[in-house]
Parts: sequence; C-alpha cells; structure tokens
Amino acid sequence: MRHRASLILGAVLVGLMAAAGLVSLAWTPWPLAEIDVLNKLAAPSAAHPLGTDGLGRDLLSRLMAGAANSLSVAAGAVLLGGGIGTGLGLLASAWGGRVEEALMRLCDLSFAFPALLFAIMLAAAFGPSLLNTGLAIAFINVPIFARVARGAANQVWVRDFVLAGRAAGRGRAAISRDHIVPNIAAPLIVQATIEIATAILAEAALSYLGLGAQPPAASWGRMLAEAQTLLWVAPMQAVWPGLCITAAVLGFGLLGDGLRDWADPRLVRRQA
Amino acid sequence: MTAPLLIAEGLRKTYPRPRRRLLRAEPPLVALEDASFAIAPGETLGIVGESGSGKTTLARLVMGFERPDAGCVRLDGQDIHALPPRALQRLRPRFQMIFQDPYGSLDPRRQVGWSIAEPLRAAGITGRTSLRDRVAEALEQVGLSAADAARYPHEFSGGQRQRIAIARAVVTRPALLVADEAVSALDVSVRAQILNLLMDLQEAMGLGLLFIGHDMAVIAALCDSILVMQEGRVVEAGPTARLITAPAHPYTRALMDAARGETLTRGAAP
Amino acid sequence: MIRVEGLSAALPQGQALRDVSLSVARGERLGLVGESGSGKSMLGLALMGMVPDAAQLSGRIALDGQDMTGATEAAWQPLRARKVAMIFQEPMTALDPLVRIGETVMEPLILHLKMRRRDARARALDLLAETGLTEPEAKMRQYPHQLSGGQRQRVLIALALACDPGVLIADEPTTALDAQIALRITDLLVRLSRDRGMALIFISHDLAAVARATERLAVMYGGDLVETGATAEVLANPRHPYTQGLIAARPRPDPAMIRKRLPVIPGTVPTLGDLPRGCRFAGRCAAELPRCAGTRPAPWPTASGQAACHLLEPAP
Amino acid sequence: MTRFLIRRAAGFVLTLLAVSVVVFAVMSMLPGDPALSILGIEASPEALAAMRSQLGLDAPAPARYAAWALGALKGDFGTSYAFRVPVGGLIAERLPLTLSLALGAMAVTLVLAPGLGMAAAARHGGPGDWAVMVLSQIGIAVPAFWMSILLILLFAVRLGWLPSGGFPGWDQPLAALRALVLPVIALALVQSAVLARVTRSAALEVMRLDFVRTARATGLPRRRILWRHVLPNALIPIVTIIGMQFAAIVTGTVVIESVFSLPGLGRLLLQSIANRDLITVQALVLLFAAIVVTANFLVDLAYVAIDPRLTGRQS
Repeated sequence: MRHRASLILGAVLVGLMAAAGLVSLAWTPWPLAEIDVLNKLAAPSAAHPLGTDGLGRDLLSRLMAGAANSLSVAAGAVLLGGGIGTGLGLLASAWGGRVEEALMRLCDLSFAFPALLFAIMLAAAFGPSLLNTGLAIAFINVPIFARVARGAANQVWVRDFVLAGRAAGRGRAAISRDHIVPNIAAPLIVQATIEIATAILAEAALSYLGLGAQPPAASWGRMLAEAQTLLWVAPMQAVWPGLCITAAVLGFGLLGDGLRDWADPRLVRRQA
Repeated sequence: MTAPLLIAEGLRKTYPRPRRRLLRAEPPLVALEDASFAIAPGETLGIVGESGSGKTTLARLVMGFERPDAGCVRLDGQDIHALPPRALQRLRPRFQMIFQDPYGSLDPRRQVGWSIAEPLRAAGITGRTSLRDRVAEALEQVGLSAADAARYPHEFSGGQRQRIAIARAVVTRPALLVADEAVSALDVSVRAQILNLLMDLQEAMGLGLLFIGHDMAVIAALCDSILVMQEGRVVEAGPTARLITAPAHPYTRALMDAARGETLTRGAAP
Repeated sequence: MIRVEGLSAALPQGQALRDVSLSVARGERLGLVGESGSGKSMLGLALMGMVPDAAQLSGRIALDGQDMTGATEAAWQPLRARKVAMIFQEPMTALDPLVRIGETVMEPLILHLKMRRRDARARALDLLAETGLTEPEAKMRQYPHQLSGGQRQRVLIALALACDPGVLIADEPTTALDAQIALRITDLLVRLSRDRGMALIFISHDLAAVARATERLAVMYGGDLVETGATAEVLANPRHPYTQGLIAARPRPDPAMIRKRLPVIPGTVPTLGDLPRGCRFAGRCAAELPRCAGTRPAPWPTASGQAACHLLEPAP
Repeated sequence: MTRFLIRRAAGFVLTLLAVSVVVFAVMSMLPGDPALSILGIEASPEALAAMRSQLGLDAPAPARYAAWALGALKGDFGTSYAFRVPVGGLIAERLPLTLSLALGAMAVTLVLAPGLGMAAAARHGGPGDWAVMVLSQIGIAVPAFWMSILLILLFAVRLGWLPSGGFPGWDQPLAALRALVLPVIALALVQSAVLARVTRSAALEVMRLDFVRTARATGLPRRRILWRHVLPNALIPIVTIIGMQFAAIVTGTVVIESVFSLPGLGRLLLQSIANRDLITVQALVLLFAAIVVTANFLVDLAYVAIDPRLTGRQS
C-alpha cells in the first residue's frame, strides 16, 4: 500500500517538474532575461505570481527554466554514465576472471573520490559550465552502474535458466541479450531514478558554488546563491528555489522507492 | 549390446580453495575423483549421493559447462571437451538437461513457448511455423496444451513448470537427458506423475537418461543401474536390483535405510 | 498436553486451516504429514502462537489445560520454550550468526529460569551433551558458521529443550539434512521424547521419516485434517483416498518395482486461492461422489482413528 | 583474524598509493601553466622557463610524482603558487575547523539516527514508523546548503540567536562553538535522515531471518530480540553506510563552509581553484580522498569486531 502511495506521489512531483521544464522551453510568463530594475524584488502579484528577483526578473519564469536545466542535466548525465557503466558491468559479468577483477578494482578506486569533490575538480579543470557539470556527474555514475549491473548480472548468470540457455547451445552474447538484460532492467531502472535525484542535488550544489550554470542561465542552485545575499531584505527569494530542488529530489526518490518495491522479486514470488 | 551413447572415463575435478596462510597454497578441494560410467541408448543410469558428493559437478562436466582436470566425456564417440566451441554447439541438440528448481529454470520474463523454442533457435531452426509446431508438439508430449506456449512461468504450478522444462529438453529430440535432482522440489503426488512422464518419454523416444538425486527410493524406481557417490568418489555401482537387495557398501545401506523408513518397525530408536 | 478444537486460519489468499481438531497426550509422538499448502506448518505455528500477522485464527487452542484461544503475543511469550518449543527446517540459518553456541543455549536458562551464569553454563553443557553433540565443551565457544548442518540442528534441539517443555514441535527437522544425518536426528528426537516423557509433534512431507519417528499419524490436505490413526495402521491400511494415493505414489526401493509406472494422484496440489468448497480433495479423487465438491465430509471413525470422507459414511 | 587484518591493511596502503597516482596524473594533465599564473602573462619566456625549473616542472613525470609523494609523506606538499607559503601550513591552519565540523556532524548523526531507525522498525507499519519514514524521505531530499540557508533565516535573521556565518577563531572558544552550531546541524540533519532509513531497512531485513523466529520460539521478549539479536546483525550494513556518510560529510563541508563563510579546507579548495593554485588543489584532493579511504578502512576493521565469520578459519 505504502509503495503505491510513493509511486503515485513521486510520479506526480516528477511529472509537474518535467512539465514546467518542458513548457519553459517554448513559453515562460516573462522573458527569462528581461531585467526590470525598477521592479526588483517585487512582491507576488497578478503579473508576477511569485514576485521578481534582485534584478527584477520574473521568479516563476526563472524557476521553470531552472527545472528544464536541472532535470535535463541530471537525467542526461545519469543516462549517459549509467549506460556506459551498465555496458561495462554486463561485460565484466559475462567475461568473468581477470577482466571482471580489473574493472571492479577500478570501480573501488573511483569510490575513493567523493562525487562532489570529483565534480569540483573537473569543473576547475575544464571551466565552470552546465555541460561540464553534466559530464562530471555522468562520469561519477559510470562505476556506480558498472557495479550494480555486474552484481545483478552475476546473480542472473548462476540461475538455472541461464544454464538451460547454455545447454541449449547459446553463446555469452546471446544469453546476455536475451536473459541477463531483461532480468536486470528493473534494479537498474530503480538505481537510475535514485541517481537522478542525487544528480539534481549535485548540480544544484555545484551551481550554488558557481561551478555549474553560469549567469544569465537560470539554475536553482545559482538562484539560491544570489538569494543568500538578500536574506535580510527578501527571505522568500531563498525559499522557492530550495523548495523546487527538494520537490524534484523527493519526486525521484519516491518514484525510485515505489519502483523498488514494485520490482522486488520477493513480492513477485509471493504473488505467483 | 549396442555402442554406448555416453562414456565418462576417469573424470576428476578440483576447485581451488582460498589460502589460509599468506605463503602456503591450500590443497585444492577434490569435488570428483576418478568417476567412470557408460550409458547405452534408452538406458537409465542413476547417480545417488548427498550434498558434496560430487554428483552436481558430474552433471556439469557431462553437460560441458566445466572442463574436467582429467578424464573425458564422450557422446556418440566424440570427446565433448576436445571439440571446438562451434562443434560442441552443433552437438547440443543431442544432449539436454533438466534442473532441480522448476521456479529457477525458466526465465520469468519470457513466455513458456519462447523458452521451449530456445534450443531450436540455437540449433539454427528459425522458421516461425516450424518453431511453433515443434513447441506445440513438445508441450503435448509432456501433457500440456499448445495454448500454454503463450503463458508465463508464474502462471503454472511447480509440477507444470517441471513439465515445461522437460518439454524444452526434449524439443530437439535428444539422445541423452541429464536430470539433476529433477523431482526433489516436487510434492509426492506430483513427483510420481513426473517420474512416469520421464519413463514414457524415454520409451517413446529411446532417450538415454542420467538421473541424479539423493533419494534412493526415487532412483531405484526409475533407473536400470545405479552409481553411489560419497565425497567425490564412486563407492558402489551396479544394476538396481542387485544394489537394492544386497547393498555392499555401508553408505549404500544407510541410503537404503533412509529410503525404507516406513517398512521399519516404528520408532526404531538407538 | 495440547487440545485443538475447530481451529481455522484464514489468510488473505485463502483458508490455510479449516476446522482442525486434534489432541496430543503427554509423551505422545504425533506425525503431521502433508504436501505444500496442506496447512501442517501453519498448524505448528498456531500451537506456538506464532502465525503470521495476516492470518485470522478462530477455534480453540488449549495448552496443558490453559486456554490460549485468542491469546496475545504477551500471553504466549512466557509459554514458549517452557511449555511448548519448536525447531525448524533450516538449521543453517536458524542460529544467530554473531552469538556463540554456549551463549545461545544459556540465554533462555538465564532469562526464563533465572539461573546464574555459572549454573546456566553447566546446564547448557549437559543439554548439548544430551543431544549427542561431540566435544560440547569446545563447541560452546564456537560460532554457528563453524558447525555443520547436523551439529546446528542438535544445538537447536538443545536450545528447544532448555526449559524442559512438555511438547516439542519439529517442523521438517530433517528435510535439509543428508540422509544419514537425518536418520540420526530423527532417532535422537524419538529418544529424547521417550527419556523426558515429552510429547513430540513431527511435521514432515516425508512418510518414511514420520513412520520412523511417530506412533500416531495425522494426514493433512488443503487445510483439512483428512485422516488420523496409529502410524502403522494408517500406513498399512489407509482409509482416505488421499492417504491411499499418497502412500501408493511413493516410490519404494523394491526389485519388483523397477521402472514400473507409479500409481498417481492426477492434477496438481491446489493453491490456497482455488480450494474446492467441499472435500478439499475433490477434483483429484478417483472415488469421487457427486456431493464431494460441494459438501464437506464429516470425520468417520476408523480402526484406530478417523477419516473425513463421504465414502466412509455408515449406510443408514 | 590477523590474515584478514593484514590483507585489509595492505589493501588500504595500496589504495592510498593508487589514489595519489590518480590525483597526480589528473592534475598534471590539467591545462594551465603554474609558472604563467605565478608570473603573469607579461613575463618573458626565459623567466617562465626559470620559474618552471625552480618549481621542478621540467623533470619527467615519474620523478615529479616521486618527489611530490615522498614530500607528502613528510607533510611537505610544496609551496602554494598563490599564497607563496607552504601548502602544508595552509592545510594545518584550516584542518581543525573542517574536522570539527565533520566529526561534530557525524556525532550528532550517530546520536539521532540509529535509535530512530530501530524504533521505526520495531513499530513496523505503525504511525511512528510512518512518521520517521516521511520525515527522513523529506530530509534526504533537502539539499544541505538550502537547509543551511533556512537555518540562517530562522536562527540568525529572524531570532538572532546565532551568527549567520563567519568564524571568530579558536581563541574565542564560546563564539567559535556558536559559529559551528548551525553548520553542524545542517550537515547532520540530512545524514541522519539517510542513516535512520538505512537502520530501519537493515533491521527489517534481519527481522525476516530464521534466527529471529528461533528467538521468538525460545520465548525471548520482543525488546531483547530487537537489541540483542536484530541490532548486532543489522550493524554491518549500518556501519558500511556510516563509512560512506563520513565521506559525504567531509565533502559536504566544502559547500557548507561556503554557505557560512567558514575558513576551512573547503574554502581553501574553492579559493585555490579560483586562483588556479594547482599544487594546493592537488594536496587537498589527495587529503580528502585519503580521509575517505581511511574511513573505509576503519569500516573494514569494524566488520571484524562485529562479525566472527570474517575472522578466518572456515566459512
């Protein structure tokens, strides 16, 4: 029952954020970069539902554009890094032996570099930009997915139906494609959902530090950094972007939790 | 007597054990030592033993999933471990396997028909209609219906799943079937059905059967001859009738005791 | 010692137990036989007050004269180990891996019997020795992973005996063990039951094991108690068609039976969701009457017990 | 037992070595010329070459690595390009602040989370469980730096109880502690949410195991089963997460120090990046990675203390 509620609430939050982001690509209530110094830090009104920021830009418009940036970078990075990592994990599992051992040692080593630290290093090296932030997050996801995919695949490789496939005369590649991938898809989708939540947090933190999205691009993390200087004058400026981040992360987290319960083999076994 | 279908000669298999000390290697675990036997076409050989007796290792060697350290397995006179992978793959339709756990031996995400057709596809048979006909035929052979091909494993009971696994194993019309604890997970009333089905199929198709298990009663009911294994070694072998009436090795006698239970006096306490 | 009257257990998927009545006398050894879904394990758990939360119980359970019908967890807890104890199928996972054998066996002695550590240690040693564990003194200091399956089952038996219960329920105690070890554990349970005058409820799917261990037999199918009686009598002369089918379908190591077709019970063991309304065996029974599917048969007396089958109804 | 420890210790040292190689390699591949950033773009080519050789940059890479790694072992990380003082000194000045932040946050987390998680597991499905789950789900979703800003809004801007940022120095202990309260809470709340959830699910996982049923059948009271049998068995996943959390907290300080303008290692890292002070960045990254690796090693040691199955003999 609880996972049903998680699933629905998560889907609603993610859907809302994604919709806001998508709409912002075509239309926002106000032009994103329109500066109106006379109207800065305006209170919410019919014209500006959430008011304006320190430069008089419409807050709602910028939050919507922030959703587009945040979600696309997070999802894109996880898909890219996750895809590569999954491929490597599958390969390691199918091959076994030295290949597997070497790949897993590399993963262990990469876990010595905390994700945020690594992203900071990359941002420092290649200059701060949203694209580099995304690449750094993608890179961090490679070993995570390699490990999860390899672990899940190893559990499938020892199942009898894989042995039956081998007895039938099928090769490693065919078995990986026909048996392993479909059977590890569920845990990987769950992992991806959860990693997207983590990626949104990372992107926000990097942008807050000035290492991610650069002005005038709208980004939740950047908006928070700007709002912090105005805490004494306009506290609500610091509330909205944070709420957006929390809602997006919460949405993906709940979605992942709900999916995990839904995909739990124990539950499936019980229904069967 | 006809030429044997399967010959296993002097099979030995060891597994490395983790080191306990840094500099001294542990002696390897001997899973199987000098096992030899032969099966004629249509014949049934039972291998009885307990966990750690090496019987599952034996099945894996016969199926070519692992290579022996010494000895060889010949099917139709060909050493399957010496064959190049392609040639072994071409030989696969001749020998198939059924497993213990009917819940684990079918891919839960594939329709039953897909799983049954898998050995055919691997053998290069790809025509849609010919695959469908062969699957239907196999399903009917094991007492299910052609319509079951479109259903998923979780829609079936344990006994029915084992029938499906058998259908997959016989769909290529093999000469040899290897069954590893194939009825151990089944309820008594269903187990008898599966044993009968195996005997029917053998007689109809001239199938040789290597039947591996731990329950002497089951093995004795099904097999022409029996090999008793303990700790990787063959401790006794012979025709079933001789082995169950006059077991020579104490371990065989213990297995018989366990199998006979109800014919003993009640509560035979030491 | 134990009296069960009209016990039913309803799970969300279906009825796991239906109107089961059974009693076990002091020192008696009862075998509870059935296939998967027969309700035998559920019955065992009910006698410990340990049915899953989802199960709705009705009917009466009395333990040593004490009425436990509808008792709470708090009411059951003091009876466990002291009045009725239980061991389970899987000895490999049934012991806390982080606790030494000695501490495990001493825990109920200290907690329930208020023994001092030194006394508890001596008593635990005696108990382990009584179950035939070799080198019990050394084993006291070891962890479960250092013991084999058979040794662990002996430790679990010692643990169950710690507070000298009147009844020991053994749920498939030998199923996970190799044949030779299984025989020894079975014989050990019989000996302990005799020596201590302790009732033994031996739950198993294996007729051979039950035949060896028990003097009375109860056969279950689909949540019903279908037949009871003296073990030897039931095995030699089963009255219920299911019992007959079950015994016949069992392969025997007999030279005359090699590669002979076994008599089978047709169909599959029904799941809780699709049990017939009347006799649970309806649909698979060779001697089925028209009323079997709809009307539940009453238990009729047999030579040494009862069998619930319309065929046994005395002619009017 | 000793074999396990030796293997883990060897692994620890090897990992540290590999980490240092990776850090060095990545930093040497980065674009940017330290000599140029020190002397400015108007410097003559000769002056640049002289500066490079003075910095040891003209030696081959393995030699440079060896010199750097050996120095690092002795606490000598070279001279900061930007501040023109030894990097080791820069780090030593700022380390106490960052460590107090991290250890403080870890301590608060350990006080809050495991109890909450166990309590939730004990009341599985009840309202208490539900409340812990909802709160922790939200807690995980809140970014630590936003949590910091909200705390500042409440306790500094609205109530004025605590400072909104800055650090007075350790010579004013009371003021220093007051300055650390909000950052520690901000770091700890998020991690507590994670740990409470992990504790709960680990405990529930253990409660499904056979030996818990044995304990019930032995008539042990619920409370005793929970604390004596469930908790110790749940500790392995819990300790694993604690190790990972320490790493997360340490990197989290980079952001939190920035929010509260605290002069710790994180601030130094960001400043060094802004100044393209590569040698300082290199030392800091190595230090952070070393802290993470050490935390993981300590977790390994904790496993040995918890689980007798790891200590050798048979398994």
